[in-house]
Amino acid sequence: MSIVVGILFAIGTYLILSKTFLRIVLGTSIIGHGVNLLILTMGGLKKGSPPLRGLQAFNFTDSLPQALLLTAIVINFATTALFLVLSYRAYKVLGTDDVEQCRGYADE
Amino acid sequence: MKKLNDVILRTVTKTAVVIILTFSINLFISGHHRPGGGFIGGLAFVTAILLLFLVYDIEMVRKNIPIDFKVFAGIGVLISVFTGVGGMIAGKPFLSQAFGRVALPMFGETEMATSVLFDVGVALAVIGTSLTIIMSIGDDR
Amino acid sequence: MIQWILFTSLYFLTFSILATIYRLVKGPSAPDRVQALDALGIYLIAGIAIFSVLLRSTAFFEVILLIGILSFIGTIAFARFIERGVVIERKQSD
Amino acid sequence: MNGSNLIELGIAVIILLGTILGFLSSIGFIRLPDVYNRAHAFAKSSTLGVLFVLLGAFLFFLFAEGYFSIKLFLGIFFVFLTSPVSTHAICRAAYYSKVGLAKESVQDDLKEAIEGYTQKHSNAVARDF
Amino acid sequence: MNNYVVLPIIIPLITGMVMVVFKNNIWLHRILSLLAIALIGVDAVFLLEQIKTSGMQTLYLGGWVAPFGITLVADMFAALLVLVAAIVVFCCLCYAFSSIGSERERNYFYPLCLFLMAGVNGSFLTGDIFNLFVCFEVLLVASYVLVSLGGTKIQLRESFKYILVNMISSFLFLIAIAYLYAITGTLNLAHLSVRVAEAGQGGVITAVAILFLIVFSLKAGLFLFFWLPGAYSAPPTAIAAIFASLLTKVGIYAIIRLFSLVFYHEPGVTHLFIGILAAVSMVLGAMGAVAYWDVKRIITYNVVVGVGFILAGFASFSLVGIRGSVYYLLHDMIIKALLFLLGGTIIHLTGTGKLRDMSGLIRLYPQLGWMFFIAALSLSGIPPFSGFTGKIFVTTGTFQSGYFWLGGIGLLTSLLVLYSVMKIFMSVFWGYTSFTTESEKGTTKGLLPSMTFLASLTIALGLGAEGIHAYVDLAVAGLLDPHIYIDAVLGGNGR
Repeated sequence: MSIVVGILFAIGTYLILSKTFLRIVLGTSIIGHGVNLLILTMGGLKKGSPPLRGLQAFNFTDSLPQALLLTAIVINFATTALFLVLSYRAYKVLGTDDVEQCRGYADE
Repeated sequence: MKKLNDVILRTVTKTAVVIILTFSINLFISGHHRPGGGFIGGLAFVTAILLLFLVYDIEMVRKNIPIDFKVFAGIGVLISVFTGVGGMIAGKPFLSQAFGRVALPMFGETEMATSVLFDVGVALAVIGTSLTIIMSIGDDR
Repeated sequence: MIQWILFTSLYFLTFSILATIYRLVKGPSAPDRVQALDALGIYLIAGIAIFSVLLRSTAFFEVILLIGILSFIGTIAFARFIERGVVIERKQSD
Repeated sequence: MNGSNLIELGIAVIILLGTILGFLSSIGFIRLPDVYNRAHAFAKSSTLGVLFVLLGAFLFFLFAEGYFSIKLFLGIFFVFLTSPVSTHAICRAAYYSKVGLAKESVQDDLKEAIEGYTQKHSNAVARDF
Repeated sequence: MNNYVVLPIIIPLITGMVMVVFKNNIWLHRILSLLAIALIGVDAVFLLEQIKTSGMQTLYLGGWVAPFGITLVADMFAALLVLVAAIVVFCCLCYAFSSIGSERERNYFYPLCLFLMAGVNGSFLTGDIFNLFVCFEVLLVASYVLVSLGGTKIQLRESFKYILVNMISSFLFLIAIAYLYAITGTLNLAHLSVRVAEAGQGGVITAVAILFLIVFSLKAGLFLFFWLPGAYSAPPTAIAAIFASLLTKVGIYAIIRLFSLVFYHEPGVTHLFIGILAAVSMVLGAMGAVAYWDVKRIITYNVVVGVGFILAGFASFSLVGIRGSVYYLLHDMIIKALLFLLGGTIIHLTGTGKLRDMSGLIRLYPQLGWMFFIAALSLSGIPPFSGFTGKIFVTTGTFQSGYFWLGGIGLLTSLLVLYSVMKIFMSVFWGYTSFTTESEKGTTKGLLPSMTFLASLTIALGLGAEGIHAYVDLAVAGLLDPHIYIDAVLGGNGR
């Protein structure tokens, strides 16, 4: 799992460092998935009995990271969607999807 | 331009949308004890409407579902927050849940919890926001 | 015996998925790749079904239906895009 | 070997059959020359294979566990319904975006149909389709 | 158990959503938003009194007790910040009524402000680190939309970078949370403090602490402030004022809270690091402020200087230094809003942001000019105004704990800040009056009252520093002694 997290981070970083808007948005999305996986991995496997009555398992996954994960996914979903809409509008208004051309200020 | 001839797609869509809607309601209801719930149910609902968007077009869907989805989202969040406030009015901490058993006429005795109401709010909010986003991307001027 | 058969079928499925991925990477045109993605979804459904038989658990049925729905919608959206250049039409011309 | 075991064995064989069908179609997926042929390979045998697998799972839970899963039934129905349709949509998209046919193809009915249509409505624009 | 704690979060949420539902009635929007902010202010005063009489107030959401459920904690520090934030947003909204334009008003400006407010209050009041993240995201999403609202070219360009930077810092935040959870197995701040104290702050925890520091300094504009000038000068005045006075302060609050409550065991490493970052950001911010000849730029770089100064006081980690930080934080929120509003008004009046293109405005607008003069003096800490108390405490604190260089840099930069703001004053208001009333681009009608209120507030805060002394001291005591916080949150079962 950790290796997959690393691969996701690498891909995401590569995409963020590229030039077009869409690739950057995709890169943030992929890094977001990597982070979610990292949280899940960090939760780990617990020993002992689960905090629910009537279950006899001895190894179980921690449920708190999953709750965190759900929240993180929702937030990630919202921000990515917003980012996508915004970059689309930026593309429409600025007429370019190249980050290099969005640099600096017109009046300086 | 002539209308595109996609009878097959349209015929299948009519059935598929019904299936997806059924499934989304199923997901939504099963959320109290099993995987599912407001968020996922709402998203499944959105996929159904998204399919309609894909196969037909925005104007047509808008004509048939004349709801402003932003209002939808607002009402959803209001419902969710007010279920939390309900606990406050009763003197308990914010977001306290209450549940009891209610005898419904057709389904027999059913467990009713205020968290279901909270879930309804979440589902409405999800449907509203996602459809607003989809529309605002698809709706380029 | 049953387990053995199921594992064999999982092997077959793995080969099919590998073939699909080959087509996904190689595919000379966009429709090829979309087709491969659709195929991937379908094979995934089959794999999950086999797993749920293996584990004797009914928990995965939602996943089957969900992947089916998502892959269908994704494919339709891609097909729309390839065919007309837009995914969602504002007003369908007639 | 008693009855229920026999049933389970039969179900396993059905699943195996399904995956073999899927495997064959995936070979076709690699080997066939162009999009339309590959779509044909995929849409027919692979859908059938998955249907076998899902049917096997459905029967398994019906007989071995005594559990009639409406969700799985819906899933089977949905896959059965949508898989050919999505293939159809892709093929249409491929044809209208002018992905070429393989060299070995001998017949192109749709082209004749389109030409016939445009000749009939000669004032219509060529982008009609 | 106190339901007042949650009110600052849900009041703006509810009113914002009501506004979304009734979206066409602008007057309803205005009245409702003012009402909501006023309610938050009243609620914050209530909280202040309750905390003063009976200690910290906590609320366990849904009745789940501390280490397991979601906890909201209102200590003195947080309540003070909530109060000041409410005041500032109130003034900015009053300013916005006559300046923001009906296009933006109709595009959900007021609901977005209220959501921002909900996020800010939530991150002040939350008692566990994950909800800190969630509230951060709420306020960030609102701010993304606010930055890009209106959709001019500059706004879209800057908001793209702003969102990218903030998303990446959010991911880093999540990564840090994941590591922290893996090490300690809890996310409640009080519980974290207990666990870290038990296990000792080893190298790994210090590394995680530095990761947190990087995240929050990205958000607060401490050292990693490269995104800040662009993002804060793009949106319209009222929005920029809200951003400058609230968003960076949330980051500062998070740094102070985490490093006083959880990671306080290794001040030699972490707090020295904060001190260095603060010094560097002060120097760089002052250089930027001196170098530019553009009103908005100068003011924006002053934000960076302010952030550095507050954290310099905190880095000293002494009673006096932290007291200075709290004073200066409260002052900074007000004065930055005031400065941004003033700068925006100048640009609105003259139609340009270049200092060299304008002069002699004081003859036409004497009130505006003298208000700017007051703000400039207050910003650099001249005695009768509110900046003075904070500055003197911070400097004494840094000298006391041996960071002479830090205090020296602080004094030096306040001189530079004075120069940079006086530069605006001299070139904009002084000199030959080139403008006539005909050639002006806009009016100050409806803009002045809110600025006057803020200006009088900074005078009042300066003269009446003794009056809020009791509150600030309680806040500082809570920051210096984590056990007060822990006892209040975990109650009897704190292990």
